[in-house]
Amino acid sequence: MGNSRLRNICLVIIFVLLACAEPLITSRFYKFVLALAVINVIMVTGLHVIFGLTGQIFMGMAGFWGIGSYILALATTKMGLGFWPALILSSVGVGFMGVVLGIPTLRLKGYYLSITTIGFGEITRFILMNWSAVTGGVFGVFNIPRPHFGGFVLTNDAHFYYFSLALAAILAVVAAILEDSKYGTAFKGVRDDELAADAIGIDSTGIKVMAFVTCGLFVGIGAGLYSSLLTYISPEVFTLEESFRFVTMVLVGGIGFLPGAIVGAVVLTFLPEMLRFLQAWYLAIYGLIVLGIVIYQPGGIAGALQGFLERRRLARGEGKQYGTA
Amino acid sequence: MLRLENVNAFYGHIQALHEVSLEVSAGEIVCLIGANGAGKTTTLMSIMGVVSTPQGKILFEDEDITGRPTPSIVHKGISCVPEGRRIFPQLTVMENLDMGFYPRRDRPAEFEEDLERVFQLFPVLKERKDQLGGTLSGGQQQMLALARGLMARPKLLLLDEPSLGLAPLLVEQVMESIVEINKQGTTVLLVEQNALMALEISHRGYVLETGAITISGDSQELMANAQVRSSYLGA
Amino acid sequence: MQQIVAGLALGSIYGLVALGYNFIFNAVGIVNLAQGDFVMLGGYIYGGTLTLLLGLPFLPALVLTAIAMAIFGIISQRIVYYPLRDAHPRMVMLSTIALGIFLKNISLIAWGTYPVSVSGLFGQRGLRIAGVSILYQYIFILICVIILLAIQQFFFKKTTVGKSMRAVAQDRLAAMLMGIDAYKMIAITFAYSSTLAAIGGVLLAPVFMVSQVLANVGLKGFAACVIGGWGDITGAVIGGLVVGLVEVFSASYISSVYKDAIVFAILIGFLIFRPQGILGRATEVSL
Amino acid sequence: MALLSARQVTKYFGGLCAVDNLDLTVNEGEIFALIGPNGSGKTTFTNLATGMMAPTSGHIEFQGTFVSGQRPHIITQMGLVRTFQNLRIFSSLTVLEHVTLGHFCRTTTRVWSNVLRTRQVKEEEEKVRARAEEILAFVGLLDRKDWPARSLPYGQQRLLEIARALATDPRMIMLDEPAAGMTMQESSDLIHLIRSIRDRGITVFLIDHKMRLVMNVSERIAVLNFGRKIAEGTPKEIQENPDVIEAYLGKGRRTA
Repeated sequence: MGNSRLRNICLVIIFVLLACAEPLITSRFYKFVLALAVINVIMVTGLHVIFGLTGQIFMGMAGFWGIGSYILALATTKMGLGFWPALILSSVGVGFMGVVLGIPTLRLKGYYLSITTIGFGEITRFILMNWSAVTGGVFGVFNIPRPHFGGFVLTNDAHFYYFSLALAAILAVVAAILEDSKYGTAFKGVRDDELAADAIGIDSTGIKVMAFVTCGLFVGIGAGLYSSLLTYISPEVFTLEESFRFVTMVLVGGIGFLPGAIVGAVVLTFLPEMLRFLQAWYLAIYGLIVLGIVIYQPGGIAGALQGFLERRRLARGEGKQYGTA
Repeated sequence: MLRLENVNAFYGHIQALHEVSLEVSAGEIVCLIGANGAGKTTTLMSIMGVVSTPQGKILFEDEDITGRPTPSIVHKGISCVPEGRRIFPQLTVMENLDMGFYPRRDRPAEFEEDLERVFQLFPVLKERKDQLGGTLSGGQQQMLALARGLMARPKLLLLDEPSLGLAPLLVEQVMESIVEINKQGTTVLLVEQNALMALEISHRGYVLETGAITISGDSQELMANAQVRSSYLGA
Repeated sequence: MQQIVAGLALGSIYGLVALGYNFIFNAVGIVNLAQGDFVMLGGYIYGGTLTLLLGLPFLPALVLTAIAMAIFGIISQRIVYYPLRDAHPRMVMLSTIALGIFLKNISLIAWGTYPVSVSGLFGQRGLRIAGVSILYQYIFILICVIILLAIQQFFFKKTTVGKSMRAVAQDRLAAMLMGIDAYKMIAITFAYSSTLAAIGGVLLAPVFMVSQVLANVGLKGFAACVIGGWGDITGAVIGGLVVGLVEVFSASYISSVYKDAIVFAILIGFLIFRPQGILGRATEVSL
Repeated sequence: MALLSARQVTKYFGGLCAVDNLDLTVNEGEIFALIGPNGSGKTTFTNLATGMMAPTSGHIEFQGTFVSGQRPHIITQMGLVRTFQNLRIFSSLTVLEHVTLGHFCRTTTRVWSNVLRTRQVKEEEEKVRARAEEILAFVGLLDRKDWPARSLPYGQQRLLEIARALATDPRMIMLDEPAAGMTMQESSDLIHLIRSIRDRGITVFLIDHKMRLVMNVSERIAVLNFGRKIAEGTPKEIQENPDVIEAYLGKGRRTA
């Protein structure tokens, strides 16, 4: 796609729609799901940097998410930190995990990297479950506070939603600026051909670590908000299936196109909830839908959009800009 | 023997071949020259049924083979030595030749006979018959690719850039063996970047430019053609 | 001694699963992340349906499971691989993940959440040598795997189909130009690797219980691939044995809670420090 | 003055000796060619010099500093850059982006200033862009700057790879078969391009099979066979050397 104007227009439309959506949803449950969706938007923006732009299939999102959630939960409930310092701590903490995970990328590529990140996610969950003294084990952590501005606490879910949406918008802008900068080009260069990037003096390992750290910083914020929204967390949420779900969000949106990933996040937060009436069948159907998207619309939403614009341009009689090769 | 009539080929929505028509008669060496990306490989792959050709007609011995699956085309008697040799690196020389024999696997009795024939043409392969294909040098791999193509005992052999990446000395050897193969009765359609070389050993030639045939004729004529000389022979 | 035999038996099954990965990887250059779910499915078909429900004896049940899984392999090839054959391998990898999610949940619907327990051919009987007892089931597993490997070796070295499967794995286009029906060979490859998974599931069913957890065997098989070296047949078997031994020994000497974590730690250690595996013959795996 | 010098460099792959005790010196400002049959170790030597592989023994110095065993991007930053025998184009980037990315390793602004879009960043972007356009004009691709690189014809992709390498401000460029797949016309143009690269003060190290190109453009040639150097000298000396004719050139003069 590589078209930053199209991206910006789409981003504006999406965030305006999300802002308008809240009052239109009447069910308390779906209001909650909407807030979850925006938190997933923040996290998927992070994944977009490492997966969409830098091309590293990162399957350890649940690990990042879990660590971020627990940092905020433990910092506020056990260390007595306020919400804001705790949120910064969770962002920086997960960013640091990006360095830890980035180190193996010194030597790993492709599947090896993916599998290492799966291992990272699973080990994280294992530690959260078994290190009871700190994490509370399978019982999790209770009474996590909501964000506050001075004395004003966001207990109201609607307030919380708009607060998260504002953060999501800011982070999307940061991601978009980063993508348009020289670092964005470097990310894509490493994605397309690592060896060629090395050969023109780009430290591809450094670039990958940077992408992991950026991803971590973003996910840390989303994860912190998640703890705070639920006010209670336990380790069994942060499973491999969830990691796959984040990867699928990017995929559904179209790899490398931020608005696509964001729409993917919203859709894939709602889809399982809306399929719940199918009871036992819902995850099986969810698997089938993902399979269908991969096979029949591999470009995801971005690919469909691009196809649409292309057809319209052709219909208007504007010839292809570039010759055949 | 082989006739292409107004063949168009597409990659996605990009048209790679425009109304390509050409003919190869039995016993000939015909060469197809042109720049990289002109559609030479696409032409061969269309004949082999690897690229789908929605338009046009490809006839082999007056039988329409357009859009047939690759294996059935091979069984009709066309063999292709693809660009970049593409021998099986983890199979031994013998196993590679065995794979070349695949279309005729129902006649195992003839295997030894054919093997003897290609070993005579390329004695170096006999010395190395138990070595893995990937451990051969570039020139030997090219010999193996040719030999493997011959094991199918094709009526028509398609060769895609057999000189690519070979040292000058080896290029000569390979070209000599192509002439030898032809003398033994195999018709050859040769695709080459190295136009001078190709025209020297072939009877007739076609020039392909951005997916369309622009010049065709006798190889001697082509070598004298001013446009061919300036664009492809560097004279 | 007891642990060694148990470890080797378990390990040889992991080796089978690892071979399943390797065949598909060699044939089409992708990692089938649903391989573990194939094992689970094999276990369910054998244990849940053929043995418990229909009461079939071992051998017919084994054969039927193998056939069912071979057909299933061909179908899943048609669904998750064939439409994506020209797409980036990462798309195929993701489609196999989706298939895995689907299988896990469909098995929940079909066979429920309670683990199915299957008594093996020999129950809990065992051989007593010098005061240690070795379950017959383990010995049986080892013999089965050895026979299977011998047949496989013959098949790939001597038969034309076997050789053409290897040719397709190494260079699909070239193989097609030899007149080999590459997609048929790929379908056979999927069928074979699913059959391996099925046999793994059948042999494991009496050792573990059959449940969704059985799919974790996929991760062990993957670890075996990495430890042995990707794409290498001998490596897969060696890797499987290593994983099996590590698992059994860490369960009995350290803690059974941590045995999977230890296998994972070793896997990551290999990924980082020796990604080419023990044998180190395989060249770099890249996407 | 020696810019690149290899001393007793040996590289084994398993039991196979790809480069055998090789001594080689490339002087500052010259056009130097390395030729030899396939598999004689030319590309392996390029890989060793640019850090893509480490030698089994021996070492390579660039500007008096050891480069063998260094990481590739460090070597490029030291001023030794290469192109690839099989094109390695970034499939999602435009022509201009390729060249600006080539200059990435010479830029100084940090991530946070890029996110905040400070004045320095904007100035730097402007400078990088101007520099990239100058290089594109130099190789003759300026009118294609907004094309996706993958839609360029093959020969132009080769030029783009050279442009991308030049954007790293190298002191020496190693061209691995730059004329492979080029038409006769394009390889004639390449002769001029290689000369003008040298005229920019960049030492050129060339590997190619096209003798017309090699003999025309290079000032000194070394010939490898089975990883060993069998001859070194001017193009004229090489063409007359019986060992080289025996191992590589052949007697006929049919190849262009």
